[in-house]
Amino acid sequence: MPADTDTESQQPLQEFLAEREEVLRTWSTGAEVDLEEGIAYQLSIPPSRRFTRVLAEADREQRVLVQPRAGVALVDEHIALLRHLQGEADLLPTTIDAYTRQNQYAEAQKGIDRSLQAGRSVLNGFPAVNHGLRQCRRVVEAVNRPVQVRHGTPDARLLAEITLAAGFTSFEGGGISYNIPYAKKVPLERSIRDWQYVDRLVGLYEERGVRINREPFGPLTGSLVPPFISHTVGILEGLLALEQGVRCLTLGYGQLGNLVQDVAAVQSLRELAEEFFRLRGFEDFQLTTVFHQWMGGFPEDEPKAFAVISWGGAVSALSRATKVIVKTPHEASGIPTAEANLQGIKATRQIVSMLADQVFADESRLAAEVDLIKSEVRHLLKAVLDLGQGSVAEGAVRAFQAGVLDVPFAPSIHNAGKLMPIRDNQGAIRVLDPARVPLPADVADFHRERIQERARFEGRKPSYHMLIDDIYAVSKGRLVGRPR
Amino acid sequence: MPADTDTESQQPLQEFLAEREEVLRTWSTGAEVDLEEGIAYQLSIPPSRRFTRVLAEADREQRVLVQPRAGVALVDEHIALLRHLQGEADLLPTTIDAYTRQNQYAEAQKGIDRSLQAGRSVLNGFPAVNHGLRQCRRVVEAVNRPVQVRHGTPDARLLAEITLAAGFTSFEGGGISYNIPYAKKVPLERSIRDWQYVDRLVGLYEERGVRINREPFGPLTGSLVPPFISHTVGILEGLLALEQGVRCLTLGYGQLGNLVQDVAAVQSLRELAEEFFRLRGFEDFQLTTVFHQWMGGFPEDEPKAFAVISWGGAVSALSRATKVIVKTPHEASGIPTAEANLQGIKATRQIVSMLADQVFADESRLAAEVDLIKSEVRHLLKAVLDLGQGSVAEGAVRAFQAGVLDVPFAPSIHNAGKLMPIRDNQGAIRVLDPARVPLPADVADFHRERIQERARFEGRKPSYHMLIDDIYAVSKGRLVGRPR
Amino acid sequence: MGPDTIVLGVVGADCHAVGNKILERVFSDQGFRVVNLGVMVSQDEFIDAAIETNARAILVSSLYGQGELDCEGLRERCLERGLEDVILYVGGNLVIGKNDPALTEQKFRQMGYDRVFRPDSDLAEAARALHEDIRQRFHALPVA
Amino acid sequence: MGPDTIVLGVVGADCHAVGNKILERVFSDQGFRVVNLGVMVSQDEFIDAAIETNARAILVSSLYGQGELDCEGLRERCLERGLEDVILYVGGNLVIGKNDPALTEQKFRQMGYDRVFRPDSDLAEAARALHEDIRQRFHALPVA
Ligand code: B12
Ligand code: B12
Repeated sequence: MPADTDTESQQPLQEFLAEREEVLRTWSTGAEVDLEEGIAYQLSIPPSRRFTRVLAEADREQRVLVQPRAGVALVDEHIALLRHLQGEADLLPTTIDAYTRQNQYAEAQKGIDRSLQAGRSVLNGFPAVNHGLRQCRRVVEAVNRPVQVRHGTPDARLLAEITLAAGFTSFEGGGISYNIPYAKKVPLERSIRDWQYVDRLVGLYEERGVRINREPFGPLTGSLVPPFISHTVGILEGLLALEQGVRCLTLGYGQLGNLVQDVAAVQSLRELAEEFFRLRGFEDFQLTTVFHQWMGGFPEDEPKAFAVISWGGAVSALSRATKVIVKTPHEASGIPTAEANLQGIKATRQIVSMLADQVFADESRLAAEVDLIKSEVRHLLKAVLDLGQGSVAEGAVRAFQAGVLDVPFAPSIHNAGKLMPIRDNQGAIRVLDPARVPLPADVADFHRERIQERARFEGRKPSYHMLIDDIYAVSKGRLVGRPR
Repeated sequence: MPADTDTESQQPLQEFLAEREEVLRTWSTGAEVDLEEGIAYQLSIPPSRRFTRVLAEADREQRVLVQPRAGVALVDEHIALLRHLQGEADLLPTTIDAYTRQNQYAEAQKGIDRSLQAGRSVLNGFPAVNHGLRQCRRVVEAVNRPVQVRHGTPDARLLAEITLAAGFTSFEGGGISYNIPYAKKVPLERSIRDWQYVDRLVGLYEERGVRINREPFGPLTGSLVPPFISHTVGILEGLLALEQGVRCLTLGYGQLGNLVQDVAAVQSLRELAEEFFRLRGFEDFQLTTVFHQWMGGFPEDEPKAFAVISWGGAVSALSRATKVIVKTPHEASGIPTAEANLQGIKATRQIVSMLADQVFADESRLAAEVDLIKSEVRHLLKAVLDLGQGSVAEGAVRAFQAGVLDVPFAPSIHNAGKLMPIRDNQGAIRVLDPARVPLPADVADFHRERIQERARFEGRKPSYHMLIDDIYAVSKGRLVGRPR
Repeated sequence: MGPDTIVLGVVGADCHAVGNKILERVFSDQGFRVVNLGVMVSQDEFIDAAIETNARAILVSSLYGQGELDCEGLRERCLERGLEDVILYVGGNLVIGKNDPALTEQKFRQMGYDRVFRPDSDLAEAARALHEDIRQRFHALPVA
Repeated sequence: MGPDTIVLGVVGADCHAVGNKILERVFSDQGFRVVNLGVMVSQDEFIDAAIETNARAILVSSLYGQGELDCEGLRERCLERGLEDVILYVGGNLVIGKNDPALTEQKFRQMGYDRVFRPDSDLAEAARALHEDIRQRFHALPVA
């Protein structure tokens, strides 16, 4: 238990409880929540439906768990959807709609009503707050797998209160990863604070013997984010969560497409997180990793989408992530039907289990890439923590202000958006211009040289055009966006 | 030009021409064939429709070409099928039906008639001999890609006469690979001789400036065949073809499922072939490789089949084979529809081009596996060539008689069927019992140890049960057939 | 006469920023003055910006599936606020799920959008169409 | 009374040998005397072997799609040659293409096959069914 950081970073309990009262009043369904009752309910959930247990087992057995995304507007339809998926999935999601993510519960209510009229979901997820605790419990009880809340909510306090009391055993997100890629104007101080609340709540459950899994959102914008950026953000969010008492963390990474870089990213993510958590005085935590199949634009053609999905599955297996988040053959077009969702899971399941006995390791290029990512992240994290003068939260806020942390293609006005990633000639993501992100000089040179190598090969200068070509590449059947 | 082997192994031209007269009389359509007219026709085919050109280009650019299998009973339907595929395929096939493969042209005729009645193909391929030269030419002319004859015919003399004169620019098969896995009682002397005829015919075209590509069938039974067996057979068939004047060869390998073994196999196949061709005095040849996506039992579920297909595509790209032969989502069920066939091609195309910029190389485990296969094949080929006392054909025949060459699961009574392959703990194919196949003692030990490692892991003895489990594994979602 | 001004943005609670950044780039390159409001833009923000900048067209993106809810009524609101002629384009993954593009187009046409674009639309073509639509609506001389 | 004899083989010009080798193994393990004719077996070869060995059943495999052509008429030919009671099983990828298994089953039932098996059939169950069919047809005592 890290003595100093802990007390400093945690709000006094009384203040927290006072804030709780307010949070629960922000929408009518907040009234249903009773912490004691929630804890008692959580304690009654069998291990087979607890995230933390299923993750621990898979981690021990070096198995890759398969998890889809899924959420529709109405409760019965949502239950039917999850039931359709649970035969082939190891872990289940409840993906929240975009109004709820912005705390626009009145809009969400319109979406529910319209969905009832239309006889189909007009929302892009499950509005858990509007449905409230009892309805959420119906979801959790209707299935035989652990269920996680997956969303993209800068202020997820009420959502967490309701869904944790309702029996969800994992909660995705974080103060950075659910702001910068998901919001426009929300100040980072604000979202980090609101997520400290969520983590504190999880910590309270933890203290009472209820372990809730927390999963910072690794892929960020899913659009050419270099591993050293997403790793740094993930480790910061891990530290922020640990400070509030969270003990079960799954750090994430979104596939970029180059085999060596992807495997190196998963391996280094885990090792770096261990390193920094211990460095900051945390010893007692349960750490696992999640690999997201390609998060950028997909090909519209379904067989082609299957190829992208399967390759993601293959690399998740070769890299020994603890779980893989699955895309579907409908990805480029729209929210998948239950059937399309199941198809994505099946393809993934096949390749993940076919490759269960192979690891991709002990390779010299892999080791070099692992070392590269490690030195980048160490350098960057040190800069961020220095900015915070001991406070992780402060460091994160100031780092974004200063452009020291910079996420490509993020919508947030609090993100500099100056760092320029480009694929190298083998498809690994490098940075042409790190802007104000501090990279050791030799590392920055290495990145530029790799991109120059590609530029020479293609006979053109590295530029924004190259970047745009990279953005479209996968959906057009390539990884590297070669000139057409 | 290898002075001694050449003259010895070739039939005097007059004899060959006399034999031709007979061959052409074995079915009425033989009468349409005129060698001079065929050569003239071939010379009129533009480079874009010549196998040898498209292969050479891809080889130079290190691109993986995508080729399906396809064939139906009737000409117009077959043309429609190929046209449906040509947009996404680089090379086209004409897969021949199983009666024609056994020279049962009368049966094939019944199949054509029944197909006409039924309004759908009741044959599993295109009966090229029955349709004859003019109809075959319609096929070749209807498409804008090179077309290859793909079959499984122990005596393919008439088929070759008709299809080569008709303008096909590549011909699959060989005296061993189209006998042992495809026939029951045909003596090996017989099939090797009949294939010397085919290669001699190709050599005559070659002499006249018409380069025809020849492709020994690499995967053999497609069922757990260790690379050293299929490589040895492929190189023997390559030598047999070179002796008859063939100059453009594509050697093949069927994916086994372990990434390292598969990449090592493709790399070593090419290097070993170069080595032995030169060793036997051939300098002037065009050599490329073909990678077959998983040739064993497939999962019935289509998304799962897509995963197997995509993984095959991925490994073909990482191993830099010159072309990949594509399976379809219908594989476990039956001959694919045109649509299902196209889907397999599209998935393959996506992954092959997505990974076009990555190679899997320079890895220590890979180098070790390459060395292993090389030492196995050198040892085995030496034994075979010694048995032949200078004659490749004799060597091959005697090797099968003696069990020195032994193909697992082959239907031929001329194959010993005693060698017992089993997957190791990482899914690579090893041999538990090489039977009479000569392996260096340390290599045989290595194989056994790898299987023992798996046996310990699974807590059971290596046995026929393990082998059966391996046979079913991929169709049940695994690579290694773990106990259930 | 300078370049025509257009207003660009992603409507509703939608945060998808990648396409928006590319659209800004392409339409600028194609000779428009682009006022990019970024993501999460309300109908009134679009209209305010169009009025302020005297824009010829509003280009609405919606990727996240709830476009059906967010895009409804924009044409009426424009009329209410005195934007009689403004051209409305909309594009992206406009509805929930994989749908028949023709039906989606029809649905958004009925809402008053002049053109409806699929995610894989050719942007250079879209820009050409916009130049042409602006010419016809704003610059065309009455035929004698 | 020793084990019942059955004849096994792959009909026609079909060379698929893997399933055949496994079937031999499994049916032997399950207590049959298996006469395995291997691949590429003609109808008459099946019947000759059944007569010679006094077999209770003929198990026909067809994988390569031309089973429809090869399997037709076997029942009639058995009757012609005096095999009145012999049980006929057939299994594999029986027709060309991916088809409705129910239709395929019906088609082969009509040809006179007692049971029709899909490629992923459970072989232990098939063996149990065969024991039972043999018992009923050959060993069952007339019910009093
Ligand atoms: C990357 C991505 C994300 C990233 C976005 C990061 C960011 N801030 O930008 C993250 C991970 C954060 C994300 C989040 C979500 N996403 Co998202 N995302 C994608 C993905 C994979 C790629 C989008 C992309 O960047 N494409 C590349 C750009 C260049 O293309 P584009 O966005 O389509 O834009 C082009 C065209 O649409 C067109 N266009 C667009 N507008 C207009 C307008 C005009 C006038 C014209 C001419 C053209 C035009 O031109 C653009 C440039 O070429 C797509 C699926 C796909 N396409 O493969 C899903 C997708 C858009 N997301 C989807 C959803 C639902 C969400 C979430 C709600 C989460 C969820 N439930 O799964 C949240 C959104 C929360 C919110 N508040 O908005 C769905 C939308 C479903 C639907 N319509 O039915 C999609 C289709 C995936 C799916 N099949 O489920 N997502
Ligand atoms: C390996 C293979 C080959 C190998 C065979 C090597 C050898 N000599 O054995 C090679 C490459 C040589 C080959 C060749 C061909 N093949 Co092939 N082959 C396969 C493949 C991939 C696997 C077969 C296999 O071994 N499975 C594993 C074993 C254990 O399963 P099984 O064979 O299905 O047998 C089990 C069951 O069917 C069942 N069963 C079978 N019979 C019976 C009988 C009874 C009574 C019972 C209870 C059960 C039962 O039990 C068996 C044991 O579990 C299948 C597709 C698939 N299944 O994925 C295609 C497949 C069978 N082949 C096919 C074809 C068409 C051919 C070719 C004609 C080439 C072509 N046109 O593509 C040639 C055949 C030439 C000829 N003369 O026969 C088609 C048949 C199509 C159809 N029915 O519509 C298939 C389905 C592929 C496809 N979808 O196109 N093939």
